[in-house]
Amino acid sequence: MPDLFAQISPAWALFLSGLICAVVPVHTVRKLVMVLAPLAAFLLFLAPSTLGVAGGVTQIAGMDISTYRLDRLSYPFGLVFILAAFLTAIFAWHNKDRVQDVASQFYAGSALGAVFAGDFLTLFVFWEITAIASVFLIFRRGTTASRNAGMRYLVIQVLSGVLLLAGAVMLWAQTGSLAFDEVGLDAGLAGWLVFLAFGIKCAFPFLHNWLQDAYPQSTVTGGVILSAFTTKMAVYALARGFAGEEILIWIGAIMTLFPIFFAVIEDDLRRVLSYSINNQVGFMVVGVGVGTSLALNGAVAHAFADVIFKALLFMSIGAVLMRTGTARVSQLGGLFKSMPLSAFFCIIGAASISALPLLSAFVTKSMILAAVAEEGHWVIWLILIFASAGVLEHAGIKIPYSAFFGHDSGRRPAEAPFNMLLAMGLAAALCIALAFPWGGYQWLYAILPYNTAYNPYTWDHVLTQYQLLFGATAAFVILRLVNLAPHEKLSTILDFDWVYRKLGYGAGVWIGDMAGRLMAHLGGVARGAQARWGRTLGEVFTPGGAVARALPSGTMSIWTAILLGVALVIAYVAA
Amino acid sequence: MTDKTPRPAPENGIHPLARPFLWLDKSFARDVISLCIVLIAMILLAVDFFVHRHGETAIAERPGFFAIFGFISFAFAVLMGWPLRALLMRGPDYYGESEDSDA
Amino acid sequence: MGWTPELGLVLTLVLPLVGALGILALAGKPNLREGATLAAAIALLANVIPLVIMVGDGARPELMITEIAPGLDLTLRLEPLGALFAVTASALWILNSLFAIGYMRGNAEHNQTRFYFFLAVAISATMGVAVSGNMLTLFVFYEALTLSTYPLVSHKGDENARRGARIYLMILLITSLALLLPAVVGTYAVAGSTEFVQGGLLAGAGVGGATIGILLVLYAFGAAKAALMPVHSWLPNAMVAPTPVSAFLHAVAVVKAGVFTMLKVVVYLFGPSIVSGHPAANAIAMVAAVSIVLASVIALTKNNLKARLAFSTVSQLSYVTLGAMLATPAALAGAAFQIVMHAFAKITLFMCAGAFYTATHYNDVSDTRGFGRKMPFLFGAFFVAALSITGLPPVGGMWAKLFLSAGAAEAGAWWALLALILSSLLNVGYLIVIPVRAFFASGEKAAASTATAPPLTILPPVLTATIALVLFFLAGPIYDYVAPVFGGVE
Amino acid sequence: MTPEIAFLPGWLVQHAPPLLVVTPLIAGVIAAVLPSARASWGIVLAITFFAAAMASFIAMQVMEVGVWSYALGSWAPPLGIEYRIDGLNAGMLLLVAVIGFLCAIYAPASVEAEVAPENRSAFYGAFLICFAGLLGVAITGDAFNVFVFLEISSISTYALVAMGAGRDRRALTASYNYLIMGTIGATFFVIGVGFLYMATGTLNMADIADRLQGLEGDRTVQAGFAFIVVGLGLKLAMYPLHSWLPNAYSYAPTLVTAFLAATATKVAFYTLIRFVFGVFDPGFGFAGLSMIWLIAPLAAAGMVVASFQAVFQSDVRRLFAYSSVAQVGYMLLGVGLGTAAGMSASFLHLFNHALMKGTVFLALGAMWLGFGVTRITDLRGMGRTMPYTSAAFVIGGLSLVGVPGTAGFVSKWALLVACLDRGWWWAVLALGAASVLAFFYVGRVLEMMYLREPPQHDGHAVTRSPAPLAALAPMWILAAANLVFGIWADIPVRLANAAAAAVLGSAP
Repeated sequence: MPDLFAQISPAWALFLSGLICAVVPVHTVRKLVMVLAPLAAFLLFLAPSTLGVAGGVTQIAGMDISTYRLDRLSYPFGLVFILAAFLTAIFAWHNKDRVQDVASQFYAGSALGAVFAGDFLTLFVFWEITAIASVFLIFRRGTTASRNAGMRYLVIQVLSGVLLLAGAVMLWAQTGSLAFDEVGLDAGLAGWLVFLAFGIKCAFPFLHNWLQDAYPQSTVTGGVILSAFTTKMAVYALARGFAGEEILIWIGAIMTLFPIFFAVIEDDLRRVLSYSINNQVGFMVVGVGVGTSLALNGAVAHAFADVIFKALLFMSIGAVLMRTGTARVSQLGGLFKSMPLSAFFCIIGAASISALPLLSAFVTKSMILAAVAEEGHWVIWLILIFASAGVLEHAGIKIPYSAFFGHDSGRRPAEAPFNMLLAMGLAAALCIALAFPWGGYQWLYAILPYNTAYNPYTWDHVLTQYQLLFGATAAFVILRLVNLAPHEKLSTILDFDWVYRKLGYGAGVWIGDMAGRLMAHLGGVARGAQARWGRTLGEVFTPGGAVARALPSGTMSIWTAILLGVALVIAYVAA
Repeated sequence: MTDKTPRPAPENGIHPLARPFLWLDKSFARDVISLCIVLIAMILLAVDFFVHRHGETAIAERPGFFAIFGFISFAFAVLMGWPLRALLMRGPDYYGESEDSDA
Repeated sequence: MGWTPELGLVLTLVLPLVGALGILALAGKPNLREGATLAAAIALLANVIPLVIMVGDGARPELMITEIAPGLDLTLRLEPLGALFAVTASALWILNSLFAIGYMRGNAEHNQTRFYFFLAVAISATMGVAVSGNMLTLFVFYEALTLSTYPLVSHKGDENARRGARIYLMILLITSLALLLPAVVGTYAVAGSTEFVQGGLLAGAGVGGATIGILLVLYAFGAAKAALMPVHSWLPNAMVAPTPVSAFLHAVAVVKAGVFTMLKVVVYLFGPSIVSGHPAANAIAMVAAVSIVLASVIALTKNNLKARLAFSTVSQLSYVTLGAMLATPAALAGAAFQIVMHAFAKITLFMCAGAFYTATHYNDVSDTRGFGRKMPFLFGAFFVAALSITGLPPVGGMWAKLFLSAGAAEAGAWWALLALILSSLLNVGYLIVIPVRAFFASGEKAAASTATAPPLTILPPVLTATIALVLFFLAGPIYDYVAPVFGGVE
Repeated sequence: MTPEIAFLPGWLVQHAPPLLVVTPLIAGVIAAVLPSARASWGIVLAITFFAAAMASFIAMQVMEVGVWSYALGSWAPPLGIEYRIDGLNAGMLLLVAVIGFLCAIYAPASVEAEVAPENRSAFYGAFLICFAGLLGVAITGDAFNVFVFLEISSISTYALVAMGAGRDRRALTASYNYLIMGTIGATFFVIGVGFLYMATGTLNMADIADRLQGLEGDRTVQAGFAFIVVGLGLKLAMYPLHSWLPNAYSYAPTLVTAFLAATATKVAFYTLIRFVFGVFDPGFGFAGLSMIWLIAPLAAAGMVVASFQAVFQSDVRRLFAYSSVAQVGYMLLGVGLGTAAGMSASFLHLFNHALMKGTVFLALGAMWLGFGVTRITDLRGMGRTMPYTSAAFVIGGLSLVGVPGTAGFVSKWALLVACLDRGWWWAVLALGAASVLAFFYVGRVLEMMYLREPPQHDGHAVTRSPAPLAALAPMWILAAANLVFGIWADIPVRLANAAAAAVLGSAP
């Protein structure tokens, strides 16, 4: 029996629950299924007694397919995705929207499936399903903005998918294998295509805007779900295919850096969180780029922690959004009075992401920093330290402060419903547990891909972390006091997406317009030419025309004579 | 779509659990907290000059590096907001997609 | 006399004709008349299925109908590609007939007997194309298909329909007379027959490169039913036809006959070994790639739903041409997949458009806003089909795109990959956006509308969409079925 | 030789060849003087039937046994006149006789509507004499005899065309023009024959052929060749010597148009082949060069230009007259190839063209009878008002375009193959262009018939008015032949191959 279950990918549990949700109209049943499905997935996940499973192996159309590869790299990602599915199911218990239920189950299932994919075909299939399923979490917001953002999101996600497909088939043509293993940029164009595909989902600089564009437009529960899967799936894929690629270090460093500046002035808290995803994923990308065991461990561990604390932050802001109808800094403030528990959990999440000692990011991010320093990338290291201070600014302080404290907006919404609080509470507990110095972080380290002896809780590490955080917080306090911090206001902040939303769109419209005019002109010219030709042909061939006129017999006789002449000449020449 | 619309909380909207913390709203309390934070930061900075700690990079071993670098980084990030705002901030309806209307 | 494979071959041609006669005979009694259509359709499928199974087991039933003149014979022979086409077309005839009944009655169209009659005749010709054993036979049925669909295209009978139908007929007949016929004759002249031979007739005859090139170009543009640009313009013009005709012509019969011809020609007349990498084939493949992208861009600008679908078809058909011209094993498999997958997806789209029109009498993409909530099944089916066209999992169209991409990679044709990538994005932009707007936007027309589509116009697209989904999981068997044709993919 | 057919009386079998010609000739004279047109028609019907039967019998004989030589008046050739039937002219005889019979069935319907009552008996007489002349041209083995029969048929044709004046006075000028041109043609031909006689001293064609061996460089022979080719070119409406044809076809009585279109030019064409390949040796340098530099280019030009002209016509019979000129181009192209395949294709097209043009002109005739159709616009809604006639017309039209499944496709196929065999891509191009143009001119007519509403008459759409059975029957026999020979082309292909074998010594 266990052997049988050991072959079944946990993703199927979620797909099954998605199908059940699609047909069951009863809310409670659906929710129960959604909560139980991750548990079932977890049981399946535990079924293999050893790692290194290659299950669901089959051959379709001459291709070797392996849908369930459980090794030390996919293990932590699989686990945290199951966890995230569980938390989000609880968080979304109150949500009566069947479409979102189905979408979230398929989304989580396909993300899980992608992580367990042993070959590129399986990866591609799930890669695309994540896009198709998740976009409904955006559409269901029901606004024009969300619909348009969703379409842009879908186009970009599909682009990622087809680039992956193109790269995969090129690799297939080159190597004869579809197995998803180390790719590397040395594989030429194929490698770059796959890299680009991962990079889009990973939100590399200039490819990142779908994230800030779409996530803030998603539904309340959708935002939470979206934050958990897509980017981390991409990190996994990068770690699998491009570990140790030098260029990733720089890409990651830039990713940690630039979102900070945008997050400072951004008004929409969910967009701030989106930038924060960018920034956190940057750390992981650096870790993957460095590629040492410690760095990869750090990247994986940070991804693990990030899923949870980012979900926690999205949950708390989602609760605010649900209760107040807005997530805008300029319209919020002082909510702790009516939503103290949400505020509390938000602070836990904020402190976690800021890597406060005893909270999860502290034990994970430090691994990446240590690995970077170990490899001597001191500029990168400085950037990451700077980014850590930046994280504190936008995620650690701005989020809880501006929503729950700060200037009192006078809003007194009710506290979040119980299921949301429960989900937040569980996530907060996990944030603490993962960094618990006596058994917590050790457990986390044990499930990482490599065995390394790393201890985050050295006294000087704790001290320097406090120095950094308090130094930064002091800057916050002082800038507030002297009123030098810019205030957020209801606005649109331009980012790289301006290039396609404004410039590209405008250029498209212009080109379309010009092409339309050109075609109209050419059509006119063609019609004119056609008419002229028609007239000419008519003049020549119609009954009254030059050629077709009934010739007088005399003319005909001349023709006869001419032909006779020709025939005679030919005969003469031939002889 | 089925996310509920805001509804008023009971008792003037103050949550019972928040009652013990309402002092946080007082500006005096905020000033005290602010001062405490600055004080702690300075103490932590001071500590650095008295202990010898191990650093990951050469620059990290300089006394006070983390506190000062943290302060400067944070201040830089925030202050950069001014030019960025001037450069990139547009009206809320810049892209012509108003967020809350459904058309 | 029992059923034999040879009889089965004849029946594939005859059953639709018998149906056509039945339709004529029952002209005055609509219910019985439609009964005749359905009975013929079901009988045809029942006749095709055992043949398809036999072919899967390696049989190649063959029958010479007549020898027009020595060396010029009309021969039927079923092989995997034809079997695949035949079973697709005959299965879709049933569903399309159901839809046609709902549509024609829902819109109270005139001259319904003529309509069903010629539809049945066209099916017979389509089946003929599928089971042709040599290029001459295929050409005969190809022309028969052109002529028998002309009354369908001009069905409405007004000035506009006449104009569209005239262009339809003109382009199809002119190209086939001026290009395809010389190509067929040329094949006969250089190879001494037009037999479809495993591995390629011309490859076996050792024909020189330049001749191959000329013939390839003649075939590629002569089979204008494949709608390769610039001989595609008949297709948008044929949109004047009633929607069941569009659904049938643009998903199954006419266009598929064109690309099927292309595929057969490459596989059995030329032989993949001499097409793959041939400069002329590459040039045609590039034209196909340009068609794929350009037609999609044009589709993006069309607001009329059927016009948009028509250009989408032009784009999608070029996938098959592209695959055929790349002629690597994977590319050919992709082309074969595309014939089937596109058939189910595109017929769904057209039937949805027709059902929408029947219910609301709206024609434009912009009119669909908000109707998704009123007609969830309709636009749900539309969405699934759009996914398939785009080539996204978990719908069948993905396999076509996958194998075509693999074929392009095998051939080292990066530009083909680029075209496929761009096409996917454009598909999202012009196709998937429609159900998205229908479901998630609100429109005044939808708000004011109380229209409902007849159940018979909704059921068929839902069924075809479901089949498109199911086909995703049948990729393995389908691949194994056609793999012997081109030697399989390592 | 002694044919061995038991069921026919011995004398009939023995003297079949001369009887085939003489009977209609004599009957023609009788028919012309009979007071009752009906009786004349009875004679015509009987005689054409008899001729058709005899021709079938002769054709079967020739296919079975081989060349059938009949010495007229028992004077042995080469001194006496020899009737000589081989693979080449057996088919021609059959064609002419059968078409003649079919036209005879249709005759009264046409004659009563188009020919003045006092002329009717004369008309039937002329018809029979013309018929006899055509058969005579086809059957005789004597060069001068060919001229005689050619003129017999031509002169009666001029009369027949002129009788169209009952319908349209322009028939008279058309006939006059035809007369002039036809006479020039005949004169050229007889001059050519004279040159040959000078060079060889004999008029028996087989004999001339024998004696011409070694005379390739003889200027007299060359001049004879040139005169014969041009003279016959005029008769068979070789482009650009075709201009007598459109008017003659458009203004003649409908019956005459159908009959001439299906037979007269074909017979002239046969004669050309007979002389170019049977009398002269295609191996002669000047003959071969003329094929390539004169006949083939003119054929191609005719195909395209005449098709263009057809597209732009407004008179429907004129349209198909130009189409005939174009189709003659097809046949000449096959000859111009100079190969057995080309020759066979050429003959195949000759048969098939007779079938399709016969159908088309008979249908047009019926339409004229029903609705007075002359212009294309008059055909509006004909698909509804004369459904059966229109359907037959469609078959003929599609055959003309060369749609597969019709006879026209088979011959076009053969022609294309023959061109490709020689590597004449330009000819393939011209054929393609001509086919496309054929599609246009036929399509124009079909569209008018099926996609336009019937004309209004006093506010009502005109009602259905089916053609008489006498018109429908021959029309449908020919239409059916178009279909049958499109699918089972065995018989025409064998005849065509036999013809090719007869003149070139080898079948393709």
